[in-house]
Amino acid sequence: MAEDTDEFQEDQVSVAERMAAEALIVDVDGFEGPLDVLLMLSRTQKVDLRKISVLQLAQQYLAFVEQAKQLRIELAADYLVMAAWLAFLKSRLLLPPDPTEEGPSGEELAAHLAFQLERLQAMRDVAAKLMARDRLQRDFFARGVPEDVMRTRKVNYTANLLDLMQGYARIRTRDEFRPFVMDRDAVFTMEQALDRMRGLIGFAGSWTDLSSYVPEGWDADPGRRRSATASTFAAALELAKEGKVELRQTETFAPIQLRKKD
Amino acid sequence: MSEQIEEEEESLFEAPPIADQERMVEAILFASAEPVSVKELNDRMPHGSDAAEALVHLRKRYEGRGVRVVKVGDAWAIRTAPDLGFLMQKEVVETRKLSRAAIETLAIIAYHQPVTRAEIEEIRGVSVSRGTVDQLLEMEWIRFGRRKMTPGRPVTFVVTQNFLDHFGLESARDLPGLKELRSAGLLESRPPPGLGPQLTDPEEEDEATEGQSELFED
Amino acid sequence: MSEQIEEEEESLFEAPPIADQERMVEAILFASAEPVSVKELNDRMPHGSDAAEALVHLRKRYEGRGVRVVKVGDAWAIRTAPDLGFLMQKEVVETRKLSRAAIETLAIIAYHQPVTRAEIEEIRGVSVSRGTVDQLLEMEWIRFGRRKMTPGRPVTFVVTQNFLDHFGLESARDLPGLKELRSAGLLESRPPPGLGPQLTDPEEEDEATEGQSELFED
Repeated sequence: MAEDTDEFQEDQVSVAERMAAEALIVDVDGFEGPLDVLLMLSRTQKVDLRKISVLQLAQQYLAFVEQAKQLRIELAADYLVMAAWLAFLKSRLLLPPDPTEEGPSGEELAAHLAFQLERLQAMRDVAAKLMARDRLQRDFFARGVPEDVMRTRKVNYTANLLDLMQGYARIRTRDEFRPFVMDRDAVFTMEQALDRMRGLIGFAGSWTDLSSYVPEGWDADPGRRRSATASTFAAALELAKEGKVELRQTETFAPIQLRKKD
Repeated sequence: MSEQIEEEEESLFEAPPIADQERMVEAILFASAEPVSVKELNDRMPHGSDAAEALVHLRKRYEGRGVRVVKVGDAWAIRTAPDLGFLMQKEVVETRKLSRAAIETLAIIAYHQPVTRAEIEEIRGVSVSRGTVDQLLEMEWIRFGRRKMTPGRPVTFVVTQNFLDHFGLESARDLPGLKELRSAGLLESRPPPGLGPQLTDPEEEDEATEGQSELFED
Repeated sequence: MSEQIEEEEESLFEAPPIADQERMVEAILFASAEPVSVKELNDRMPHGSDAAEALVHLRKRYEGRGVRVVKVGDAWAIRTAPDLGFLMQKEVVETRKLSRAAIETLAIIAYHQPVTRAEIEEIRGVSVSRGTVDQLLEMEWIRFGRRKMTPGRPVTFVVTQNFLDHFGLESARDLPGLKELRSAGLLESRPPPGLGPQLTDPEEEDEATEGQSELFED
């Protein structure tokens, strides 16, 4: 008697399953991928997703794909990939584990699938909860006549003592005023150095001391020497950057040498 | 005259009484449809004002009234009490009906933020269409978060202040069921077995918490 | 929510307590884009409500608050309290350098005070626009000094305490002379002989000290 009822119930379930599967196939376009189908199928097991029988689920899914094929429904590739993966998983779950084989066990893979299904179901549940919340301009409302915030511009004029003194100096020396410029007598510019070196590097086939490029007449006065050395050095760097020369220095503060690069 | 000026300048730094500050916050919040940040309140109020304190008083004052002072991220707004929604049929703004894909994507972003497109796809088991993300971006319910420190430095998505405002949430921490999901381990990004601990490296964890706090920063 | 509506429909002729009606009016006025008439309020509120009476209470409640319940024509609205209108403005402060003309005029006044407009023009060699002087007056960096005892009794300009404060000077006498400007590298060449610093012009000296002492009187 008890057995009968059980059988009867089993029958019932399988009918329900079959109907569900048919509905799934007809509805295949409405599904959001294989995971969605799996989640749908898992509902027929009516158990906690954590305790779901992945094996049974895999069988249901494979049956679903099989039926779809019979009905000549074109299934997207990811449904078939999932079917292949589930077939692999099924074999892993059914066969005794091969100790020589590496990689995750069937149980691990099954547990992960169960986790994925549980997580997807959880996301669906909270999404529904979220959408059921009181919502702005539907259940609660913002101000109907917001007021614009006027932006006003206020200019603060300012000046410092230097501006003031420069201004005064400008007036008092108007007649002989010229913009403040550095005395350039003692300055050898980088442009000058670069011009000069471009002309000279053609002859620098072997390593030559950089200081030998400082122009004549610029080495006596310390100020002039500093300026010429600095600009020559900067020009050498520029030429190295352009790939025209190579530079080397044996140690810190040692003379810098350069030669033409071919 | 100069003395007077000095006096005025001094009083510039003396804040108005808190009762007046409360009135000012009240006026500013009433005038704005959008939430107003504490910083902006302070910027608009006289020098030395403490909008945060005034807000505590104001919020209390409106408890149980027809409108309420609500916190939205780090900003504040006045909203009608939800139980009076039935009076406001005239003001209802029909929001575009979201597709199931969009709703799920939104929920995944809200609960898993900052989350990459690949992670959303992992969870849903299906690719996320460009249109779904675009729609959510356009509604200003999600925005780009910082890039993830994983190979390819993928962009992430996080929810916005508008999202919080729309669903009446003070912060993303108040999402319904968040605690339960977390304790059930359903918010962990668990890599498929055999793929190694790629997704759960500690750097990522930092990023994740940072991302959440990011919401409350701006 | 639907339950609530049902309940209300049952109690068709029993109006909600006046406190609730007040809340309803508050919410409706807050959320409406336009002022709402008493008739419309009554239409929207549960049967038997008396919006006019609720309005009396609500209006009283908002007395002295940051927003007020006001009558607009024969309808009602919530509006910002008039004394708080300034909060609806956001001031963007921009700092700009004074124009060259203003700086020069200011410098002349500082070095030569008390000085008339004609004298400023003579020193600058160009006419001084009204706007420049007004700007400096408005900034409270210069003010009118006493009239000069010359024909026409022209007004003079002197610098203010504000000016000294801004430039960190104890008195206008602390302004560096031409010689110091030159040694500081602010002047390139020597002034032509005879055009020496006019500050020490004996004729002007009396006036100058007088004018300067005036500065510290008030």
